[in-house]
Amino acid sequence: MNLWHNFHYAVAMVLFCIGLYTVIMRRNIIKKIIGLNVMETSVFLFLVSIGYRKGGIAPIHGPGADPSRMVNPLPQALILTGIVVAVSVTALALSLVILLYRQFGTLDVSRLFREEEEEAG
Amino acid sequence: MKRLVSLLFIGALALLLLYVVSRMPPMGEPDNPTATRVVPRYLEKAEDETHTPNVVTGIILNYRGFDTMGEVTVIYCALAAVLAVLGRERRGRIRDYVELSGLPSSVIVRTMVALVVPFILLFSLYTIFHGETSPGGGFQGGAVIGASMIIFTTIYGLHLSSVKVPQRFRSPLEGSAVITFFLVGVLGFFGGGNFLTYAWPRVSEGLHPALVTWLTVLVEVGIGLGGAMVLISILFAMVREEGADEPLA
Amino acid sequence: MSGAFKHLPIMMITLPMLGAALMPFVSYLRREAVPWVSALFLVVSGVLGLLLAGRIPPDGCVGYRLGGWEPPFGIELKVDFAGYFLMMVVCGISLLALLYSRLYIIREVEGGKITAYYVLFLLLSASMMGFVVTGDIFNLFVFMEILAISSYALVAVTGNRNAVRAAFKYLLMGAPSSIMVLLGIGLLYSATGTLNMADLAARVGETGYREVLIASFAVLVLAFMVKAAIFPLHLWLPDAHSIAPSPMSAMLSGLVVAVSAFAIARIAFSVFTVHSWGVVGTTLDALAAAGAAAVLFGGIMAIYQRDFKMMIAYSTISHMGYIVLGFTALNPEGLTGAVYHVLDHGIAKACLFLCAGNFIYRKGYRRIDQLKGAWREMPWTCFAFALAAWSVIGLPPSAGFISKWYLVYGNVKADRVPYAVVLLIGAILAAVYCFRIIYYMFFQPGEEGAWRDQVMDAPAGMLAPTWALSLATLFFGVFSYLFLDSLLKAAASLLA
Amino acid sequence: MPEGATKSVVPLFPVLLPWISLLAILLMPRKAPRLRLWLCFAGSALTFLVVILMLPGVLDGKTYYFKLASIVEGLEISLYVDTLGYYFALVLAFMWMLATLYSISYIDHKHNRFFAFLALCGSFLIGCAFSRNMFTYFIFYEMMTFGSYPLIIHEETTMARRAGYKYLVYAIAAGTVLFFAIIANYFWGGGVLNFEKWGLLSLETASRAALLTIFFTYIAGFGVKAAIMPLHGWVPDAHPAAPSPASALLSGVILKAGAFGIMRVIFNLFGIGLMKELGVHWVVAVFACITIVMASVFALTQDNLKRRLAYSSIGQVSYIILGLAMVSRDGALGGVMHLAHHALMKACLFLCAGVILVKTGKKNISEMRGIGYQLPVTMICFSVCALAMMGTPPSVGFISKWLLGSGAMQAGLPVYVVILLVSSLLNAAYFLPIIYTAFFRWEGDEEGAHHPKLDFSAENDRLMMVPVVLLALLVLVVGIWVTVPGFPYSLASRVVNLVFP
Repeated sequence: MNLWHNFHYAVAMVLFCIGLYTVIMRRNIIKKIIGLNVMETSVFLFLVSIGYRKGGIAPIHGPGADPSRMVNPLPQALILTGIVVAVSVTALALSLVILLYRQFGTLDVSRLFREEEEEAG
Repeated sequence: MKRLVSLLFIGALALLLLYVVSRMPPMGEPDNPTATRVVPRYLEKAEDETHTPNVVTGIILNYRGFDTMGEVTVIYCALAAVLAVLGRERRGRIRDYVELSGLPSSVIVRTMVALVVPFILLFSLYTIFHGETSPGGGFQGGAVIGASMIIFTTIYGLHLSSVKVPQRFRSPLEGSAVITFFLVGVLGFFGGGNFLTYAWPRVSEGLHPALVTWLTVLVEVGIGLGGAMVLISILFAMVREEGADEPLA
Repeated sequence: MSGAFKHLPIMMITLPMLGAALMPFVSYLRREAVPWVSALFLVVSGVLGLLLAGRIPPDGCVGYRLGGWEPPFGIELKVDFAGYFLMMVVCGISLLALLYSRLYIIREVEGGKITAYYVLFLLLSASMMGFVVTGDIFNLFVFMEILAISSYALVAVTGNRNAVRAAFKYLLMGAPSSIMVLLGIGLLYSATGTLNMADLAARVGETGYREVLIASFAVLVLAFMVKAAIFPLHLWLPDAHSIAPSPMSAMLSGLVVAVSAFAIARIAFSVFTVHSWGVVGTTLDALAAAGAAAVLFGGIMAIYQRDFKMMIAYSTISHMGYIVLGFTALNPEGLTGAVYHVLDHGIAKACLFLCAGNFIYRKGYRRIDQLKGAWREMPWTCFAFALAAWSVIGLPPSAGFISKWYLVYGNVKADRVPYAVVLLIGAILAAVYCFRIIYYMFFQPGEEGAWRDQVMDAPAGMLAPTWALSLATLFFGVFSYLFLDSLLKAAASLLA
Repeated sequence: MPEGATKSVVPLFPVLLPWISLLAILLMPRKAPRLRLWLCFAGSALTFLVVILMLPGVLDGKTYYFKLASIVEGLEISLYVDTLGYYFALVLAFMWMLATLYSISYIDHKHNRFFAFLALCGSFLIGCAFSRNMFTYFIFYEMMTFGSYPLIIHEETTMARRAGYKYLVYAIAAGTVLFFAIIANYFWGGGVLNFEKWGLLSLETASRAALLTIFFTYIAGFGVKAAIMPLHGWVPDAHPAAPSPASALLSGVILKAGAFGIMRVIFNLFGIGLMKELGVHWVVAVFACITIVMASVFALTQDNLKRRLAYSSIGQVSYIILGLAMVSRDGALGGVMHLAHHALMKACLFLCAGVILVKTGKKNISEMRGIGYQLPVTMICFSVCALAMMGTPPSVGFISKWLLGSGAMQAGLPVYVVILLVSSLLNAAYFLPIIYTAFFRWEGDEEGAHHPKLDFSAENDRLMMVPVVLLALLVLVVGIWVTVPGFPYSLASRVVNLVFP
């Protein structure tokens, strides 16, 4: 069955959902950011697995390296960009967390937003 | 209730995604669309066209160089974003908040760090300059430099590291990755090609391989330098705890 | 296009990037120069764009191969007329908002962050320009990320607690959606093996992995719906747009979400082209339904707001629905309406937010009922507001009328009369919330002491961009004939 | 380019000239308010002059055309002067000039705003009259609609605000419906909205259902302005709230813009042939009849003079609609002519009401006992026009009613004649008491006191009296010398000859 054969993808998808769950349900904002990173990583896993090739070798030319056996280098290149993006978003998110913590003294999202409702009402 | 709904939603999403996975091309087969389209050319011709044995580097810097320009812009953007949120340390006033950082640590740790950091820096240089023949590259090298500064800062404190990498040295270099890319890109026009063309058609045939290699290395260095400075600046902005005790608002 | 002119689009995109990269240096030398130098880069970029005028064939597109690699191996910019048009829109509105920022932002942002503000501003406009013309789907993602990160940060730039909270909310919805875009691109890549949009369009028709394609389209649309704040996924927008500093609200509300909405159209038409509409039709139908709901929901919520920036933000939600309803009509008229609506919505919304900024700058007022009698003290701002509101409602001869005409016409032509009626109801709702404010400003006596009897409007440096935008709504309405013919052709060729 | 039209810039002048007034207001120094107002008047007078100068050409059957902009193929903003458009433009330019003159001494505060919007509305209305297609018409029409809002709430009283609010609600809703109608017409009618032919749509190009949709959305959209019941709600509030010259224009011209739109729809877009084929004009006629009778009944119950006049206007505008809906030659002629006739009469009545308000401060009819002795000239003019409204010969009112009655006979529906007669009776019922109160009642008359002496001293304000007297004279003159070139008949008969070949 294809799902079994594609279990890398399946794992990536499950990780994706776990990450999404963390982002949505966790109340601690740092955990939310961890969830975000899990989601990102799952997509990287997914993309890298797309580039996998049975019995493939690293895509570096050199003695004994046969181009027809190399794994797909394109997803790797994309992932490099993706990682940088992920790092950037995480950096920004963490600095927002620092500021939020300084101002509210809490990391609990329900308390952050409860206060908002009180201020509005 | 909200929990249940979310769980149901995510469960449904997971099932759908798994269904899609089961309909995807089988992983690793040589006749997948991913393996038959576009990529064969990279694998076969990359060495001749980009003069880098490492195909990944060839793709990053040459075939898809513009993506990488975007990528360095993203990291630069992240720096600007962090600075916009947290603020940059002020010039000259760095002593005020130095004592807050820097972990108390033993002489052994301090000595070890002092000994190891130069080697880490050396390794980062290797990573940068060897990017085109082996795994590695500008950004990875920059990240290693950044990591070395993280170690240094945690042990020796912000003050000393900000003396080692002062702001007047750092801030003009933060954009160097983007600037290098831009310059190399524009040089492509004058060489008779398009933006980011490394193999200038106007320059005589004999020069091509060397030119491409040198431009690649130039870009790598730019990325490494810029990336490192950006990471260090982000680090400093986050470590800085000016007036952290009392909530601002 | 030949000669040096073919390099102009890429220079338009990269020059602001270079400017952003140079800005720390400029700031190090002389901090006061930062706004002017940033503006200079956008001006140069805009001038380069003007040089391109007339060189883009309306019924086709100019490809630009980065690094000289032929597609699908390298990245390609595809500058069609619609993309060029939007680039100019982005450039113009950004420039005006940037000029406006110079005086405004020193009030709200502490000194050390101002350079970062301008860096982000330049990156935001550069990324939007790249976003609308890129021909590579992964490149689209990269630009989208620059766009997203700079907008998260710019919402929080004032550092006040509500702003940080709004920015975090924005990030919590925006970042997962970015990841979903990447997931969608991964799915698309796995089924086709290519990333170039034109090549994808060719491959999508012949590949056998239908489910993967549908999933990828659905994921992409869902993700961009968050970015464009289309109805059920709009939760982040009202806070973020109303709390951000006003020139930033102008950018976010006028351009960022609209450009994201346009990205859906780009993906639908340039990647999943005509022959796969059957496959992705249901998604587009669902999207259209969401758009219709957005029009009504945004309009009704806008009526009930007390804070005028909040009201403008809800109005944006409503107008995103317009754009979606425009291009989901799947005919050139509807698409033209959508593209023109990006223009006029951008101008009008930016103008409204700048006017709101003027009120906040002078008086610190944010509530709608505080605007009663504002006309006596700030007539110029009030007039600019009225003109922009005119366009938001879609009354002739403003630009809003032209786009509304095409949106409704496109929907009638696509045999979607209910959606056309929804659009008209949206216009009525817009009239309700806009005329209320106009009425307060001009015809209602103010509270005692709320407004002085003598004219004391915002400084000229802020009024000038505001007025430039409000006159632009008229200009693009009266002189719409200069663009519409080409836009219709471009839309037709995008759909072909 | 329409067939046989002369390309000419002339149509542009009347549209642009009122902007001179606007510029005058904006640029003139604050110290010379009087001069500014006279410049405004000069702008409107010049507009009228230019329109008059076009008369010989139009009577020769020439048409003028000027393209402003072409949005896309088949959709352009252009000016086009044909007989019907010219007819409307002539009426409104004349009314505009008199209203501006009258306003100079009537409006006592916020001159700038009032005159600016007065000029703007004038420009937009002439744009309406000279539109070449429905698209252009709509653009000018909407601008005119919202431009007249400040005129209505000029007094800024609570009543004016409420009336203005109501006006906006109706205007926005109507504009939306109209917008949809035009889009439907553009799409289902084959992408053409032009006015230069007499009947553009046909059952070959569009299905019956589509045509009916287009027709009724048009009627609903224009019906709000033309105050067809039940879409008339804003009129009785707006008229009393607005300053008198503005009410005169509202009922003299702005209401007619709706009726004129319906004329364009029936004559130019659908054409008489198609109207007969579709056979739905009776629906419009029924609504018009209901409006005529009901409005008169409502008018009877009003004590506020301007409110009574407002209801009267509602009824009278429906005469025009009824004339069009008869789909007969004389009916159409009567309808078209009534547009001008009613404008003359009703504008005069409203201006008289304005004089009464300014000189005596009285708004309600019950307070006006003996007012004919305080303001004799005004009240004589008022009486002339009121009698004309009832259809007394020799006056313009008689001409209209005669033609309408004759049209009803041509259409084979004498029931319309009955309606007209009933309406005339009702007109008499609400106008005669005013005249009676003004001249035959006075303070203390029940105790046998002698009637007061005629007193001309209150009417020394020439700026206000000239328009009133001029209009009252015209009501008689146009009613007697009907066929003078330039008077309504000369133009309206040309139109009708074209519509009914």
